[in-house]
Order: sequence, then C-alpha cells, then structure tokens
Amino acid sequence: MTEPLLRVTGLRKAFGAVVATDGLHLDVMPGEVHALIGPNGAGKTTLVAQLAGEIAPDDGRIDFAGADITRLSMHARTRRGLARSFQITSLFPRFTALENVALAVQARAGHAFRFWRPAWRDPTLLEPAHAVLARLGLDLHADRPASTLSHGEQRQLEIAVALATQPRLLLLDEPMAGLGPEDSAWMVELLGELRGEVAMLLIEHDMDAVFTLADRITVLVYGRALASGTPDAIRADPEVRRAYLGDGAEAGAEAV
Amino acid sequence: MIRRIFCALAGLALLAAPASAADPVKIGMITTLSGGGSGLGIDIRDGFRLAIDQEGGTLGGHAVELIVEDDARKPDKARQIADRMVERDRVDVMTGIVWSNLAIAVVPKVVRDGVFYVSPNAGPSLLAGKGCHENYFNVAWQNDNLHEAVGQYVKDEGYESAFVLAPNYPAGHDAIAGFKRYYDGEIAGEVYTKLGQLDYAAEIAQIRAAEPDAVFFFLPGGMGISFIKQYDQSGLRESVPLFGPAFSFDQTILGAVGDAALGVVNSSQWSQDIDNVANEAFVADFKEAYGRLPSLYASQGYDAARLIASALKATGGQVKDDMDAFREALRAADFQSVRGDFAFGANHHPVQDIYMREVVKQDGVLTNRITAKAFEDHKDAYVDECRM
Amino acid sequence: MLLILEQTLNGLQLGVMLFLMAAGLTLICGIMSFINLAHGSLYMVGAYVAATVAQATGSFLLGVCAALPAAGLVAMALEWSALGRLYDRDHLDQVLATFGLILFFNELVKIVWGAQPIFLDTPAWLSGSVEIVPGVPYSTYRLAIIVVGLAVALGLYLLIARTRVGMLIRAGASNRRMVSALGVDIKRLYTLIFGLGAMLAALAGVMAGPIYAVQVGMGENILILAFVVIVVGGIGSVRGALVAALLVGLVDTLGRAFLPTLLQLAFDPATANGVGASLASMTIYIFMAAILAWRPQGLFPAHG
Amino acid sequence: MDNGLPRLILAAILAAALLALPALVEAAGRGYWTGIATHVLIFALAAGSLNLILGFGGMVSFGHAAFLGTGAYVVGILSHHASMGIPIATWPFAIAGTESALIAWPLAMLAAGALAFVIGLISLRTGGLYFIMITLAFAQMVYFFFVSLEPYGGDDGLSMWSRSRLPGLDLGSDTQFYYVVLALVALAYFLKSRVIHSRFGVVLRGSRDNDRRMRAIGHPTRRYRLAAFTLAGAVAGLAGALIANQTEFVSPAFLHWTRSGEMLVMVILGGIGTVLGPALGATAFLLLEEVFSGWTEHWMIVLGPLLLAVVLFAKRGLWGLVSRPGEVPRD
Repeated sequence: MTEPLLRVTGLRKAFGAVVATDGLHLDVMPGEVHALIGPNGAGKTTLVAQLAGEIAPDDGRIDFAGADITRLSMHARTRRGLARSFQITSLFPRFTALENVALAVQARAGHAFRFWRPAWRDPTLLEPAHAVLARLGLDLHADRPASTLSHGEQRQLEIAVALATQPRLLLLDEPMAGLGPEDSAWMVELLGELRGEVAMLLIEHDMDAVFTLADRITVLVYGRALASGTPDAIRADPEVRRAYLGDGAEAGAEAV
Repeated sequence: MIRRIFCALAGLALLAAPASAADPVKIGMITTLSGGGSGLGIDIRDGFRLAIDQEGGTLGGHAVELIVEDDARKPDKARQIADRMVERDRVDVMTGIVWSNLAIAVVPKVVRDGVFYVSPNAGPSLLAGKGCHENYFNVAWQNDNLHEAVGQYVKDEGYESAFVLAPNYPAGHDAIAGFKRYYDGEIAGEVYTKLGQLDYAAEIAQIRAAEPDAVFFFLPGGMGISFIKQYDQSGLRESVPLFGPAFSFDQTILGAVGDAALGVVNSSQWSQDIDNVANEAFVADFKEAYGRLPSLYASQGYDAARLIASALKATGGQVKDDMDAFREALRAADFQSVRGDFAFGANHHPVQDIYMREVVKQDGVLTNRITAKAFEDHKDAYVDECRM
Repeated sequence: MLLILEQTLNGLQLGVMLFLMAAGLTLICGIMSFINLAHGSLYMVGAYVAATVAQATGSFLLGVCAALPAAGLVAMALEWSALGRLYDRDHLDQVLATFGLILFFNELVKIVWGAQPIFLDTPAWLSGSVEIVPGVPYSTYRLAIIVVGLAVALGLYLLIARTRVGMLIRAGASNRRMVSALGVDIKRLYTLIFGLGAMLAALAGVMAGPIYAVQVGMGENILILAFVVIVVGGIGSVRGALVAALLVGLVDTLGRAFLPTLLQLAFDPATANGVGASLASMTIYIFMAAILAWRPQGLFPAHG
Repeated sequence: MDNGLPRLILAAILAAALLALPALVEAAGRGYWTGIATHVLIFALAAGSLNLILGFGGMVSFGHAAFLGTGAYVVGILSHHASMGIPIATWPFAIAGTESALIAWPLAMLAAGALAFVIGLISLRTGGLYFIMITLAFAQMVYFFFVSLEPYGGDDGLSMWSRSRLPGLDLGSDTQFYYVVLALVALAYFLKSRVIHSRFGVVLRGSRDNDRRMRAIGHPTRRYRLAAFTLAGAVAGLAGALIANQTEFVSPAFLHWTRSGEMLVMVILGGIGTVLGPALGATAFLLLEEVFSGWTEHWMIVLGPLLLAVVLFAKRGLWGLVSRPGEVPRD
C-alpha cells in the first residue's frame, strides 16, 4: 500500500457562523485523478484556497508528499510540487505566452536575486518553457502577449504555467470554465494525456469531463465528504443521487 | 524667466546724478510668493517696491533694477535662484528671504561670493553670532528680540508665573529661550507643540490646570490664529492674559483672528502709529498704492530698501567697485527708519527700541496701539559671539 | 484626574472634527475607489465661502447654507467634467490629477480672497462656555461640533442602511455592473455621492472656521489626518471612520498632553520636554503604522 | 522594445547634448544653466528610483522623500562634524565626521536603504491605498524626527561648509559636479535597464501584474518587492546625498510630503514604467515650474490644470507622446 501524495485530515474552516469546511478528510494517491464535485456553496473554493495556502484552516492538517504543509505559504507549497490552475484565468497579460511559462520555470530554478543577465535570453529558462508550450500545442503563439490569446488558448496557457513548475499534484480549479464544447474536448484530451504522469485533484462542474477523467470521485456537501468512490460507485450511490444529482436525474447532468 | 522691473531709466538721466549714470544697481530679491506663507513675502516685496516707486524708480538717487523671484519656501530652490542671480545677473545686493531655514541655506554662500545681503525678516541666531559676516546686514531683528521684550515686559508688570508655549522647532526653542532670558518669574509650564498643529484644546487644558498668571506664546501664521481663537473660546482670557510677539497680532493676521485678539499686549519694533515723518509717509503711501494697511513685514521690506538707498547715496551708486565704502555706508545706517531711531550693532543687527502694543479697535478695524516701551536701544544676545 | 477627563473630552472632540472630514473622503474612496487629494481643497472652499457670506450677512447659518451647496456644485462640476473619467484608472492617475487640483485651488483662493488669512466668527449663540464638569468650563462651540459630528454619523448610517440610495451605494460598491443592470444611472449616482462627500468636507471646513485659521492651504494638514483616519478605520467604512477618528483624536490629544510628563519620570525635564514633544508629533503616525501592521485592511475592512 | 537604429541615434544625440551642455551654456553666457541641469538630473535619479518600485513593482510609495532626505542628512551630518572637528560618537568607538564622497555617499545609500528596508518590511504587508498611506505615515514620522533634531538645526536645517571631496576632482566647480552627477545618473539608468529585464526584474514585474499568480507558481514575491523597495530607497538616498551637495544645505523641507507628491508627479508625468520616462518627467516638471514661476507668481494655477490634462489626455505620460503613438505598452 503506497502512501497518499496528499492527505487532508479533519480540515475545518468557518467564517463567522458559516462552516465552509467541516472536518473534511480527503486523499490523493500518486498519479491518481481525483475529482471533487458538489453543488455551489459546498465549500470547494474554500477548500482549494486552503490547499493552495491562501487561507489558513481553523483546524486539521494537510500532508503533502509525507510532510505537514498546513502552515506553509503558497509559494513554498508550489516548490514542493503542488501546483494549481485558477478558476478565473490568472495570467500575466503583458507578458508573452512564452514568458508566462518561463516565469514558472524560473520559480523552479531557485531564487531570483540575479540582477544582471536578461532573463528572456536565458536558454535555461526558455528551452523548458518552449517544451511545455509545444506539448500543449501553444508553440505557435509563444511570442504573443497573453492578453491577445483567445479564451481557450488562455485556459491552456493556464495549465501550461502550472505544469512548468514540474508539479507532482495539479490542483485544477474548474479548468473547463467558460470553454465551448470543442475546447472542452481538447482540454479533456489534454488532461487525459497527463494522467499517470502527475496526480490531479480536479474540481469541475462538467460532469462529462469528471466521469471521463476521474479515477475516484468525492462528493462535497456543506463542507463534508458525502461520498467517495469510483465513478460507477458514485453514480449508483442513492444518497448522492438524492442530495446532489437530484433524484431521477441522469448521471452527467450539469448540476446547478 | 524672471520678472524684471526696469525702473524709469530715462527719467533718471534727466534727474541726473552726474557721477555714474552707467548701469543700474542690481538688487536680487528671493522671497516666498506662492504656497504657504506667501503673504509675508508679498508684503516684503510690496514694501520694498514702494520705496523705489516713491523715488521715481531710484534708490538714493541711483537707478536700480529689482529682480524678484519666488522661492516657494523651498531651500534648494532658493539656493538655486541665488546661484543664478550671483552668476548670471551679477546682482550687487540681495534681499527678501522670509524664513530662517532658507536664509541659512542661502546667505552664507552669497556673502562669501562677495554679494551684500540685507535681511528684511529672518534673523537666525547663527547669522547673528558665530556665522556673522561683514557682507550680511539684518534690518529687521534678531529672531529673539521680540520675545525678549515680552519677557522684560511681563516681568516688569509683576506677573509671578508664566506658562510658555511654542512649536517644537528651533525658532520655537529660541523664542522661549529669549523670553526666559529676561523673565525671571516662575515658569508654570513649558510646552512645545507640533508644527502646523490645528487644535490646542489639550494645551489650553494644561494651562488651565497650571493656573499661571500669564501666558507667553509664539505660534506664527495659522497656528497662532487657531490658538488665539480657541483660547478666547475657552473663557480663560479674562483670568490669564496672553502675551506674545507681534507676529500673531500683525495687520495681516488681526483680520482673521477677530475680536479674540482685542486687548492682547504684544511686542514689536514697529507699529503704524509710531509718530515720525517717515512712518507717516510710509503708511499713507502704502495704503494708497496697494489699498490695504501695511504690515510689519511691509515695513521691514521698506526699511531694507531705504537702508540700501542711503548707502547708494553715500557711495554715489558704487557697490562692487568699492565694497568697503558701500559696507561702511550700510553700517552707518544713515536713513530715516519708519520705526524711529535705528543703528547697527557690531554684528550688523539692529540696535533699536522695542515697543509693547495693545490690540484695539479703531473705526471698527482692529489694529495696534503702542502702550509702552519694553527696551530702549536693545541689542541682541549673540553679538559677542560674532567675530568679524 | 479631572485633567485626564478633560483631555479625554478634548480628544473625542478632535476626533469628531476629524470624522466630519473623513466621512466624505471614505465614501468617495470606498465606493468609487477614488483617491481625492482635492478633498482638502473643498474643505477650504467651504470655509472661505462661509466666511465671506457670514461677513456680508452677519449670519453664520447663512454662511453654512451657502458653503455646502457651493462646495457640492464645484465638486459635481469637477466630477462631471474631469474626475468622473478617472474612476476606472489607476490610483496613481487620480493622485496626479487631484494633486494638480490642490495647486489650482490654493492659487485660485489666493487670487480671489488674497494671501492673507480671513475671519470666520463663532456665532454669538454658540460662543461662551458651559460647565459640564464642575469647575471646568467647556466651550459651547466645541460641544456644537460634537453634536454636528454625531448627527452626521447618524445621518450617514440611516442613509446607507435605510434608504434606496443607500442600497444602491452598497450595491454599487460591490458590483457596479449589477447596479447598471437595475436600470440605475450609475454615473449620476456617483456624481451625487461625490457632491455629498464635498458637502461633508465643506461642512467640516465651516465648523472648523471659527476655531482654526481660515487660510490658503488649510486643507492639507487636515487632509493627511483624514487619510490616516480612513485608512485606520478601513476604507469605505463609515463606522470604521468614526471609530478611527475618535481613536486618532484621543491618541493625538493624550499624547500631546501627557507624553512629556510621563517621560519626566525617566529623563530630566528639558530632555523629557524635547523628546516628548517630538514623540507627540509622531504619535498618530506610529499609531497608524501599528494598526496597519496588525490589520493591513484597517479596523473595519469594508470589502471581504 | 527594440526599434533599432532611430532609437540608437536619438540616444547618441541625447548623450552628446548632455555631455556638451556645460560648454554650450557657458558659450551662450548662461552658465547657471549647468546648475539647473544638475538639479534636474538629481531629481531624474530620485524619480527613476521611485519608478523602479512604482512602475515596475506596482508599489505606490507616497513616502519617497523620506529616503531622499535621509541620504541628504547623512552627508550633511558627516560634513558638519568634519568641519567642526567634533566626532559623531566617542563610544563604543570613535566615529569622526567626513567630507569624503567615497565614504559619505555610500553611507547615505546604506542609511536610506536600511530605512527603506524597515519601512518596507512593515508596509508591504498592506496593499493599494493602505500602502500609499502607510508609506506616507512613515515619511511623516521621519519628517518630524528631523524637524525636532535640534543638534543638527531642526527645522532650520544644517548648512554645509563645502561640497564633498572626491579624489582628483573639485566638486565645488559646478561643471565638474555636473559631470559627476551625470555619470552617476547614467550609470543608475543603465543598471536599471538591466535590472528590469533580469530574473529579479521579471519577478518584480510579474508580481506587479499578478502577485497572487506569482506566489502560486512558487515565487516568494514579498521578499523581491522588499528588495526592490530597499534598492529604490538606497538610490533615492544617493540622490539625497547629491542634492545636499548641490545646495550645500540640508533641511526637513527635503522630506516634506509634497516632495513625495512631486516625485510621484514626475514619474507619472514622464511615463510610468518606462525606463527614461521619469527623467523626462523630472525635466518637464522642474522646467515648467521654472518657466511658469517666471511668468507669474500665480504659476500654480497654470501648472495644476496642466497636470490634470496630462492625466486625462496623455494616459501614458510624456514618454507616450514622444515614443511611437499606438504602441502597445509592454515594458
């Protein structure tokens, strides 16, 4: 039995009287695609923020790759191999696509107290960045400012930037958000290709994507894990159907 | 780049000072015309101009060119203007600076460069004592003078304890030191306020608690206006009288203070009711030319011009050609000062009478009336430190 | 003991004065996310107009009645013609534009009213003093300032919490597009708020006139204090502004009143006086830095 | 960024003009212009340092005058002690004053940098308007500290007997001083143009545009921002050392909050986040002040609306007007 890559134990976070995360347990095995679904207000955003290190939990602990990271800062988590993509595209609009990725490569390369050599002429940054772009099929757009890319391309670049930090776990916060059917399919294909290479915690509303990609699904309701299991088990779980999918609803229906 | 006042050169040729009707004497005036405190600079300039205009564009019968520039109360700007006036305009005499800190920035350099400087206002102790210079003359006062007079007066009037109040900066510390130099009663409290402070409720409460016989305060500009108004409202004025130097009771300020200042005794080397011919002419002409009553600062600007005029007359318009002669002529101070008797001490600072005035209402307008003389031929405290 | 009580009252009164100034500023800063350095200029305009009218008519109240609309109109004209276009811009652009306005207004006032300070008298019915604590007469006018300040605080609370305009203000602060979708002319709403803020500034100027100097540049000192207040309180929060204003007033007054005395326990009187006075000039800035180091969004963060 | 030859030619003309300036104005009988040019250059340095954090780091500091003033005071105080022959401290070890530029100027940078480090450490916890105000608050503290610093003249300021000494040069000569300042400013601008494209620079710019994302990809951005803030403070300290030398005088007026405001104005006026913009802004601002104040004592009534107009109609500052119009702003 291998150790989980990410283990969340008894996590709790409340805002005043509202309990957003309520004693949550969760784990992600190495190489696994673990999807997290739940209705709006289930506490997904708060959970992502805690995992990424943006807000501190009130109680509980988060272990990553065998170490306690509960109190680590955002950047320190990334350096340990926990990368995230943002629900709302979060890029550097004035930088080119290549530069966006190169910034991430640079973060991996250690401290940036280097004041003299131009960063964008440094092959040790640009070559890995090119490689990542090529892998995602964005190499044609390498020199375009991020702000001029289409929405679909920006979503891909978002993933590219996260990948460039060489993560062991990708925290994907609604990667399909706002994508048309064509782009969504492309994204599912892309994430499928990454399977096995990097573990993923996928938060997504698009049920087609979730049931296609996930090895395991956890259903989050009111900050707690209602159920956890294989896609088939979840699909069959009567409690999930009642609480979340809506009784009688077809699996894969978009939740509201 | 600058405003030049070319003063009736043609007319001059007719009046004909026969000697050197050559180039006009150049006078550089650096003063504060914009931003905070610009009222003082404007008055100094207007007083100075009045003296030139009265003579039809000359000083001491000699043509002068007055170059006025605005320092915006910035020391580095003042210094830059001074450098330019010395280098480009080759001015013979400089004047105009209102503030001590600007004077310290500008004066030592220009007098070393061989330019005469006549101060119409600022008189920091440094320039009266250790930093005195043969080319530097102050025609107003050494900073401590008026405070010393208040100290003397409050002592003479038999007040046994005094509460003293000034801003926490060098001029404030000097003011209180000056007051204490002549006042030997008990100091009931000594408070230094924030520069630019608006509200004095806390200090007034302290005064009330200390129960002094008198209050001495030095709060120039808006600070003084706020303090006097608030002191008046606190109801303390009836039981504990205020005393201070002229700065908070000057014509420019009284209008803004209102009746709260009525009856307050303050010290000054000048007052519009000083009875002499020169003063009469000055007050009347100033009112006619500018449509307002002259201020203390205007009188100082005017006297600065008249002093320069007297020296020019004595040397026949020579300044740079014979600096010793011009210096001697300045030192002689052979002019009718609007304040009456006037002479220079060994450090080129005034030896003069200092009056006590009371704020009164005349025809509905607040003004000052002389009530006593605090000092006769008063010298400043730093004259012995000056080695010239 | 009595002195401490009196000084506390003084501190609260200064706080209320600061609140009058800060209330308008925090509205404009919070709702439109606009940094208005010219707020101090409107304060000055208010005081000057009031002084002029009061002098001409002999009535303080008429002065107030003239000053508020005057400042409001000036501000709305500015907002409509220039400043309104800067809401979406960087804070920096706003700083530059309104810094320019400070220069402009100072010089304009100087040209119109002259460089010398002018006079605004305490209305006769508010001069004199009352004894709140036996033996300590307290100026009636200062009490009036406290009353006006608290009335403004209450009025703003009611406006924001209870009225339709208040609802729009709250909604507009969090989501501009939503308010537009409701069919409300958001531009006009902003213009109105800007005018309201200016009138509050003018009210502060008028109330300050009889106890402070009415002079060119009078707005700048108090502007910095007002910014300290709104930042300590949390930008956009009227409640925060009130609490912070009272705190700042107290800290400043008590610092000035007691620091030199306290330091005399440790130093000789001369040193204590000097150091105490220097420290007293810095207390509110030290206070503000401490608050922000502890709570970077101020005491009552208005958004999230 | 690169548009090759024309810009190179422009740069060459500019360099030649700056180098020849003292001789030209001397020939024209306007020697005092050297002093004005020096003043402009010094403020170009100060505004340039502010632009590093403002334009490239997105940190709107309203307290930059504190660093300028601190640098000035270090030079002033050292020179004061040297000319008076009084040591600054006798315990725990004797420290004497000095008039040597080689010691005083780096010390000015060190002191201003240290101050910036401390202020930045606390201020960078905040953002937005809060950052603007907390930097202003710190600057006010430093201002009042120097106002009440009685031994060194307090509000009256401190007069220096002479300018700093530099081996082989006479800084008392305006022309030589001009060249020293020019060299330092040119060096600083060259270094800045390197720094903003270095790894450090791209992190700083990235954090300006999207700090959250920067942290999410693993950059501990606050320490880079702090480093930039410190660096900018140190360079402003050098500008302060130079202004003290030019004026031969230091006073709290250098630390007044309106100075911080003016430096912001210079940066924005010139073109924020451009390398040469601040130099252009400093030149334009100081010359406008000079020209307008010559026309009328009410010059501020012209300057004020002009600033407003720049904001409204020239969004990218003067640099945006002289560089190619319509160019996408990419630093």
